[in-house]
Amino acid sequence: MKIKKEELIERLRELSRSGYNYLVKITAVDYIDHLEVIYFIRNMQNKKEENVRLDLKNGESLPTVIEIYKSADYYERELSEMFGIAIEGRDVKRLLIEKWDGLEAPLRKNFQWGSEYKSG
Amino acid sequence: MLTRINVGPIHPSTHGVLRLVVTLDGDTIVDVEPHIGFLHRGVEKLAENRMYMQSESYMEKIDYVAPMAYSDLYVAAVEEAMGIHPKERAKYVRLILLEFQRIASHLLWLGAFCNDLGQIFTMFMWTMKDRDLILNLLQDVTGSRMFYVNMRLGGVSIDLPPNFEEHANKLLDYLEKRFKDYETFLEKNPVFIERTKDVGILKREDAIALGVTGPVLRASGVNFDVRRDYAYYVYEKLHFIPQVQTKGDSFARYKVRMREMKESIKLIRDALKLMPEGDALGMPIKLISPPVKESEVIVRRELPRGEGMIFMVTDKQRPYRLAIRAPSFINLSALRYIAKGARYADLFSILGSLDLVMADVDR
Amino acid sequence: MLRPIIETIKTLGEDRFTTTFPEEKERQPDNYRGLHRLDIETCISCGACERICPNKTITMVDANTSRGKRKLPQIDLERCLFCGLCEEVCPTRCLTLTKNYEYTEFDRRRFTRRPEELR
Amino acid sequence: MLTDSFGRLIVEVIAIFILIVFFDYTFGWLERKSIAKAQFRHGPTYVGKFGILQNLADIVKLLAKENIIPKNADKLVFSTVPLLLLALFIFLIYLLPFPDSLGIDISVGLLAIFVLLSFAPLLIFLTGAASGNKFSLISAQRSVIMSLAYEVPLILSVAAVALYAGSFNIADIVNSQAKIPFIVLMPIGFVVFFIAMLAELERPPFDLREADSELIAGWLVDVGAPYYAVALFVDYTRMFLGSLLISLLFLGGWLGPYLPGLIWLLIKAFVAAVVIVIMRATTVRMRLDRLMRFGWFWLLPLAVLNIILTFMLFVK
Repeated sequence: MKIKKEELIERLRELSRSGYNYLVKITAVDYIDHLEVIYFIRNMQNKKEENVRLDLKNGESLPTVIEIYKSADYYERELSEMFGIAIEGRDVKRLLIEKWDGLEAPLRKNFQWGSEYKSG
Repeated sequence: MLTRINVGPIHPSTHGVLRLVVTLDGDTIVDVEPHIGFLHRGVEKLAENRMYMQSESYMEKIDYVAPMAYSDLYVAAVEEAMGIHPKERAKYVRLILLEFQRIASHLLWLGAFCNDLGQIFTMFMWTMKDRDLILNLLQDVTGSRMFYVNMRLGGVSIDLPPNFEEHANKLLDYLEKRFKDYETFLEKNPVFIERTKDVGILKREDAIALGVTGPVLRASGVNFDVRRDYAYYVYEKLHFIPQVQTKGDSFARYKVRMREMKESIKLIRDALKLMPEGDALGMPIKLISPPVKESEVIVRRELPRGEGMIFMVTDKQRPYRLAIRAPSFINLSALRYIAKGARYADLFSILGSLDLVMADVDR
Repeated sequence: MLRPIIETIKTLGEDRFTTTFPEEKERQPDNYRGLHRLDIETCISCGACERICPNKTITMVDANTSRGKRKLPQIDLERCLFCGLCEEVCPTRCLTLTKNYEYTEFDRRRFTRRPEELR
Repeated sequence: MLTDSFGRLIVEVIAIFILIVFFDYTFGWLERKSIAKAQFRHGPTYVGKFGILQNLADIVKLLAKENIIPKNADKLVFSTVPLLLLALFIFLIYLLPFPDSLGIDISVGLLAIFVLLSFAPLLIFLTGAASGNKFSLISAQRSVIMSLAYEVPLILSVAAVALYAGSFNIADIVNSQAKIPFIVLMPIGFVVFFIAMLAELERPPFDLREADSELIAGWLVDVGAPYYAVALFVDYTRMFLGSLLISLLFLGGWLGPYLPGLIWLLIKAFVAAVVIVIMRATTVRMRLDRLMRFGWFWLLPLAVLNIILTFMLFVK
């Protein structure tokens, strides 16, 4: 389901109360003009899944959901490192690599890398 | 007084390159902070720059203990994107090979786990021998010992050799006998019981909240297995029972994996009986891949370490975005909560029982 | 405590499983993927192997053959993953992977194998 | 007269030292080979026949390396204590009686040995604490805490032996086993002594000081290669001492038919050592707090029970 950024916390809290208590993954897709953030959540009782999607403008920040899903910790850190999305409401440390040699957000489409690594 | 110890990145029981900053109060752990990223290779980005079938061998290197499981996950995602359904026999062939891969992976874990508990490589060498026999069998099928690259769209690259069934049954009989020996060797050892029972307890609610997967989740009493709940291939035709323990300690995690290996033996036996004759070969590799039908795919597979998921946004010849949910990654994030309050020596019992592959964590 | 010790003593009587490597070698199946072999005569210089290689292992270089100067694949073994895609994509089956898997060099540059060396 | 006894002393010192080196070397090879066999491996193969010279090659390699003393280490303590430890164990072996009146036969040998033996954890503590590494420090602490758990049962189980023999002289103890070795007479005492000895020898399941998977190498984590060679020598000498004590106190020492006494003693010592090696190949490591609990709740009552039984059954 597609929601707005402001509704995120509210909707996720609602869902987690109604049984969607397991966070499978948080990921994002870079569509160059905007980012889409997707929360995959699952109901552990009846094994139903729900995707919560929201669009982010470039440079916009994302509220943390760590109070609802404890497992969001690493995913949010990964998101902020890989896509350069700032996370509101918590202190986000670098997860994988302390410094990318001036290059930020490696999974963004504008990430520059040597042409010799491209193939095919 | 608190002491901070830096464990790793080069340490005998961090299984690769994991750095833990451990804060100790006497012998009790106050906090564990994992520092990861030493093995980061950016597989997701690499896949964005390669054609669909080129990335398969990269996917295998995500989890070098069970490579075939990952290549199957990736190829299944590509198949779904292109609307290709695997052939009937290919489903059986894949299932058999994947279950063999699962046994091999769990065997390596068992040996490494005993090492973490302080054994001098005895169990490790025993399980390595058994794993080697499985790898020899897989080598006969695929042509390589570790990185198989044998999944193709709609099937496998090489069909099972004619004498495969006989070899496999012989190997399974041998493995069944060995598992009994291992159970006596470990469970009759009071020191092993002492080191694993009531160590690193992860309760059911915490397990769900922390999002752990696979054997770790099942050891905490959550009856969830992708092989049953999102049945793929022919798992629903075979009598498959997910192994669940309720205690949630290191011993329960050991027990789940031990039982899973036995369950896999049963699965392979059933599959070998039911396997239809015919053709299991998939499409050969071409310079141009078939047209993509779906714009977004979500594929789940039960990898040996837990639930693996691929979310792929497709483009014409290559993925636009490939997101991999790595089971070790999320299991590692639970370490901090499990290890709190444990003894320093138990940190490695817990770490070992989570079955981490650092390449899988860092991707 | 006694049962595990008996298990250990039982294994003392069993055969060794490891091999003393340089003297005895592992058996390999026919479809083993080892070092590359190029049949220069049948190669049609199509460059499919270069394009399919996920790791830029293969580059087409000029080589002198009996039929004059042609573009033939050169292999950088430092980058090779032995995935076997080049073998599968080769239209004339001239680039194959052999059973030989031993390659050690004292000089890194020697890992780049010219087409003439791929035998 | 004086020169005569002095000359004999020199010969004895050299003979026993050769014995120590012989045992250490053969045992080192035997341990590697037998553990390899238990793990489907070959073990050392290339240097010498069946790899018998592999250990020599290793020693040469270790001694040829640079000796590094870490910056944070207390240099004096760090560089002398391992040697002191070696000297202690060699000296302890000199205190043991050997057949054919080799070795020093003092009347309170048993007491002297166990008093001096309890210095070893302290010396290990000193090395560990002096190296300025946190892993070593933890190991050093463990060393002292561990000794609380096993020293008391160890001495109590030995006390039962002394009680039965009516002497602290080890030669007398051996001679009083002429009919039946003590392992048959007091099996409980033997089990307690064997387990406590495993802890003393730093052998699994009690190798907490050198815990490989937790503390990397414990108190040896920062020592340079030559000192590591010394530590290995200490380890095997300690092993020799332990297996000698087991065979002298419980297996009847040098008493045995047909073969000369020294050969019997060595055979028994090797048997005890191989049993310890099989234990090593089998079990996983114990935890410190569990070891304390085990020592005080199981070993100590058993040792006391053993003394009471010995007193009731045998001592007139």
